[in-house]
Amino acid sequence: MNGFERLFPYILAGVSVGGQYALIAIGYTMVYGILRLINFAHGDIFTVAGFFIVYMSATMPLVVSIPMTIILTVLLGFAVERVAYKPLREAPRMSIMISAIGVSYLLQNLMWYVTGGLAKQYPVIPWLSNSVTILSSTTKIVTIVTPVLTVTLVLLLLQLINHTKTGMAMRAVSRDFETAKLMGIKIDRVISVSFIIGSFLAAVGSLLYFTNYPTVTPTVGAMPGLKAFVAAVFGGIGSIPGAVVGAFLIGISENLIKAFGYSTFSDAFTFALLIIILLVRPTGLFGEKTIDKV
Amino acid sequence: MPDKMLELDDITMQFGGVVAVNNLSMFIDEGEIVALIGPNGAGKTTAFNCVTGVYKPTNGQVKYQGQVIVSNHPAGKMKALYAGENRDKYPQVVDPTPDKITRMGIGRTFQNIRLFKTQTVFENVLIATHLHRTSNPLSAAFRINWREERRMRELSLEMLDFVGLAAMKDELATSLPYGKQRRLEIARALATKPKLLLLDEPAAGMNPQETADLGRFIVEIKERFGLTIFLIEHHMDLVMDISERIYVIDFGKLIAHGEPHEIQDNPDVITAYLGVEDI
Amino acid sequence: MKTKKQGLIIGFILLALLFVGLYILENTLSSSTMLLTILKKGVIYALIAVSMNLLNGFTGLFSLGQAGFMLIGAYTYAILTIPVGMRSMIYQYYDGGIVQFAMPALVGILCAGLLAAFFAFLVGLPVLRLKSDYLAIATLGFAEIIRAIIQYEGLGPLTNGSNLLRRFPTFQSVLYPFAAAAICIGVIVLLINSTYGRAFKAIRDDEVAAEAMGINLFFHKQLSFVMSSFFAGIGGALLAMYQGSIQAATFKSTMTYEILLIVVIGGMGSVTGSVIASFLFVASSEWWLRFLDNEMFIGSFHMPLLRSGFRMVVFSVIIMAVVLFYRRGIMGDKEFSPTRIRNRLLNRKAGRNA
Amino acid sequence: MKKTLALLLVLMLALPILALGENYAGTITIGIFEPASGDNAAGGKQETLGMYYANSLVGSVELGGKTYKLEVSEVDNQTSADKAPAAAQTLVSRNVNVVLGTYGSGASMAAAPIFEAAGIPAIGASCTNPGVTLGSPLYWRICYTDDFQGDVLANFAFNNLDVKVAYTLNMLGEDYGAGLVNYFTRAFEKLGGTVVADTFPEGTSDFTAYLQNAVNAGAGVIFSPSSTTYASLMLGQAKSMNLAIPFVAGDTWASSVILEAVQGSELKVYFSDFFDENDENASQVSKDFVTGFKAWLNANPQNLTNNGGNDIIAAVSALGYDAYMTAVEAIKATENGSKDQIAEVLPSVSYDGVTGMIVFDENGDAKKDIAYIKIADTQSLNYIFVTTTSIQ
Repeated sequence: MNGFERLFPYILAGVSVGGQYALIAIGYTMVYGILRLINFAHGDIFTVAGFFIVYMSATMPLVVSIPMTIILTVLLGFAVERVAYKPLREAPRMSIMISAIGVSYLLQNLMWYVTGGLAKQYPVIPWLSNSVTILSSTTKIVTIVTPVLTVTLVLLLLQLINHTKTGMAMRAVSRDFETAKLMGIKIDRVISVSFIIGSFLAAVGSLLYFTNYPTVTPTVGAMPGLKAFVAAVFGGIGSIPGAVVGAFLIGISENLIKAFGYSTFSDAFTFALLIIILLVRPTGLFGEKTIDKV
Repeated sequence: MPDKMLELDDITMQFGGVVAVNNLSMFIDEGEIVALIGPNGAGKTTAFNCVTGVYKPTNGQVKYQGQVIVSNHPAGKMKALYAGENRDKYPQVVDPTPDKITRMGIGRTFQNIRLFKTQTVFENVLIATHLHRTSNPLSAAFRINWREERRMRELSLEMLDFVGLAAMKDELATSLPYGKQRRLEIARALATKPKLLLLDEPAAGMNPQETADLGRFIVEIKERFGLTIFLIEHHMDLVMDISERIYVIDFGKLIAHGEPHEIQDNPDVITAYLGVEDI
Repeated sequence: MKTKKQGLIIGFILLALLFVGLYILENTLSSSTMLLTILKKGVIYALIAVSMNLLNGFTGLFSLGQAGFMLIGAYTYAILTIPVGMRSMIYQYYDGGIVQFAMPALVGILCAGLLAAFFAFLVGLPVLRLKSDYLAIATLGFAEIIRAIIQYEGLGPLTNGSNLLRRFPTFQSVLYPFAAAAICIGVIVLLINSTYGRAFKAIRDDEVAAEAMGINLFFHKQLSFVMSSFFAGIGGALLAMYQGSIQAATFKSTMTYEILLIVVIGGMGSVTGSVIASFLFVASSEWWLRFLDNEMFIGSFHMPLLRSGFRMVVFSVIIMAVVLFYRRGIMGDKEFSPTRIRNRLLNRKAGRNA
Repeated sequence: MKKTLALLLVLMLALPILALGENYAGTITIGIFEPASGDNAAGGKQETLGMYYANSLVGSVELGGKTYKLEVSEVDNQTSADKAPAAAQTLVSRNVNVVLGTYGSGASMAAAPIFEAAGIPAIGASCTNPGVTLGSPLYWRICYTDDFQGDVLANFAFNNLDVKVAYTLNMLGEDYGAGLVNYFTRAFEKLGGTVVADTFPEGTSDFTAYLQNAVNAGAGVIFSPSSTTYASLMLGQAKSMNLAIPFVAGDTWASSVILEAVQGSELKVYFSDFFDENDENASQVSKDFVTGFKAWLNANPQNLTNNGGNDIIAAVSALGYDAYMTAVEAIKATENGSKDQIAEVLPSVSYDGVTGMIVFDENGDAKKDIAYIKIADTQSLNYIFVTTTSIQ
């Protein structure tokens, strides 16, 4: 069989993983764009969303538990910001980042406690979980749905950011926090909104992710989280299209690496990529330069 | 003729489309006090930052005692964007980090005071003596350099004494009143043993009385350490009575240059200022 | 100056007393008690925390690579010191591995530090040009890369791949780790109080001003990074000795986070803070809170919540509380010294008399 | 503030000096050193259940006319090499007389030096890595080892499944998988087969790429000894790919997690096991164990959940039971059940257990030479017994 046919399944998997990374990456990039904070807890929020469904679907039908999950996840994201980040708004950047690490640590231990560290089986979501065959490689429908859904959501998000008052406020804040404040923009509100959107997308992401990989463990979100962050940096942190492009690139390339038999380094590669980007073009693909005033 | 202490040739600093400093050329002779004035946002501090290596000028060169310490010409994206003149005049690229410039003997203070917050008054000055060290990390750690250490401390005390802060040497630098913080910044700059001292709005936020004192003080340090002084200032009265020559820039361009009395009744200067604030 | 000398003397006396105390403790307590274990692990973590503090607390470089350099240290030590006779058993899948000599423990520890420092130097060249949180994520990434490389099957004959390294010389007496840590921390303190240490603090407080004072940012950052990693490497070696066996899989970013949290709890920029925090952290996570992990019956009443994992939940809640409400940590950036206490007491007296 | 804190610290560190010698006369404490959380918690809990069941049967022993209460003391080692030493130390500080465990060889090897230093004998139930007992005089083991298991599975794949190319996949950084793959590879290549090796990094959830590698390699079998957590992911994706290649794995896959993962699929999943609950020609001991244990599980919902929500008997439970009973046998042979005496008598202990006769060789390994090969039933939550193999 020819090269492409051989590689196609990997690319397919890569695209789907990329889509899921993208949904997480947007959360990172928006928060970073506004707060200049690497929200280390974002990956864990994504995992928690997974557990929400696992536990709720045990008692109620999916039609109920899926929207419930999304709502709860959004609330969680909102709460985390209010409790762990808002009090530190004036504090030095390092301590808010440490707080983020703390939250991640807490969430992971909490999930560990609740589940006893046991892997939980993700409920089978009808239709999404069905198999399809494209070009002689079989996969789940969700694999195809993910990139499509991702792109749609991103387009909607861009509409929101470019054509609504909130969106304008967001852009203003991410451009210049202080000035925006002086201009009477309600900073806290904007930040909350960005966390809400981020968590919402994380929830959707986890839905797609775990439909594909139906085992949830407390730490399963850590790696996708980090990779999504790398994607955000890659695309130019603060830029949403950038994050998406970066996510797809990373998703595909790490699968191709496996295809060529270097799977040992598929994670290492992602970080190597990050470091190279940071050195060669610290502002990423789409990010713009900033000059620190003296 | 003897080398100038400092020479700026066609210094142009352009951020994207914005030209902050435009073809600024000037010089300072040894032992002079020269002021660079201009309305807010005229590009004074930017000019300073080009000299001290904080910014890399888009075009032009800086000479210190006849030797080129900074030089650059439009490159990369700037090739297309560049709005200044003489783009091909300075082929060589010299782009030292600020610490190298300081090591050459150019000390500076900052417009928005930048003291080491968590350090005491004494430590702030002591840190500035670090660049003349001869010890390596190990000999320093194990106090094999105790003699040098002692000398550093003596020098720092001397400086504090001179600016009249010896009494409060163990207080936290940031706990000092505004005027004293400015003096501390100067003491800190002096501790780097500069030949040329750049003062960025030293009198900012001072009342006439303090300003007058500061004026005397600046002259005093010039005499005491045989310095050359290049200052940016807003307070006209201060500039007028201490500086020997004055350069005036507006929108990054040099609009006038001469001795204080010439500047005082230069129509361009007056219009430039009346537009912004009254003298 | 005078008081400083006195402080030094008192400090030495206290240190001596500490060692005597430990010696007595060790010979009176049954070896089975948890206390000695906690002391061992605690002091090792103290060293590692202080080394991280040198970087994050004193130089203001937010690096998350500590686990990586500990990993290098631990593996260097293990690989160099496993007795030749044991190798065929430990490198069971790589017929004995390629290293066929064994060094004395002390040399091993030193090499651990040096190799970690060397890698830090290489890593630092590119990474230290990055700003705060980019630096953090980049160093985190490097730690992960190092781990992946060490686990790489291709290096099996050297690193034993994913498998445990064990049977290398360890310490029995609690005195050894204390001595090692005391020396290392001592050196770090000396460095911090030297003119270079002042330069570090200057960089932390204000990079631009520091540069304007003629301090070469890159050189000093690199220096701090290499020093910190050197001691992290030694810490890793000691940790290996304490554990008796090591596996690359356990040196995850979580480990770095834990150390970072110790530093924060102790207070960024306080050596004594880090030391105290380390003992508290280790003691409470390994010992005092363990009961939370076991289901408990008081009479017939089944205590709610208590089950495996609860310990870590309580623990991380405590940490969050510190991070949020007690941000300066136990010591802030102050140090815990006998002279300070004496002065405080005197002041109090004065206050009363007045 | 700081002073008080320091004082507090000193006081708290000094606490246990008062709390010394907490081991009352008349009780013999058996330490259970197992994962209750983490990747291997499922298996660890099942193994622990076996021990608790055994304890519920034999709660005391008669030594020289005096009755000694048998107390179990459990600690969670999370099967991680860095948590294990501290956990082991906790058992030591509880002055246990003998230790049982653990699931996951890595933790055993990590803890061995600590038990050894304290002079406490340990009995491994299902830790199959040869390194556990090798060079550890105080560590015994009642199950067969990886070299045997790898050998058996290689033979099974090569002869019974008639496969010439095998694709091995194990987690990077996990020694159980690495070890078994290694022995499998050696044996399989000796038989004349070829092996394509691959590893996945920890935290992987997308296995499609690896499964695709297996397909492209033209492998006739996928040998993937990994924790059930990853296994279930792998099988799930294999299911959605309708993968035809059979899976072969080690004892860890003898778990209900795997059974659930393959329900309603076409997958063929073989694995070796220590014991088979539906073995007709099994000894009376094991028949009794099967009935008794099932009843005990069903009696207590908590136990049932710990067993994975059903009453299928995992082999590790049987091993846990045997480990406990072996310890009891040893204790019976002593005068007062002190750790030193137990260590002394253990080499000569022989016990006819659920998983077969247990007699230790000079390494401290039970002489076991039989493995049960099973296939997971894709229709009902059950194993189907395929064959028992053994290598002479």
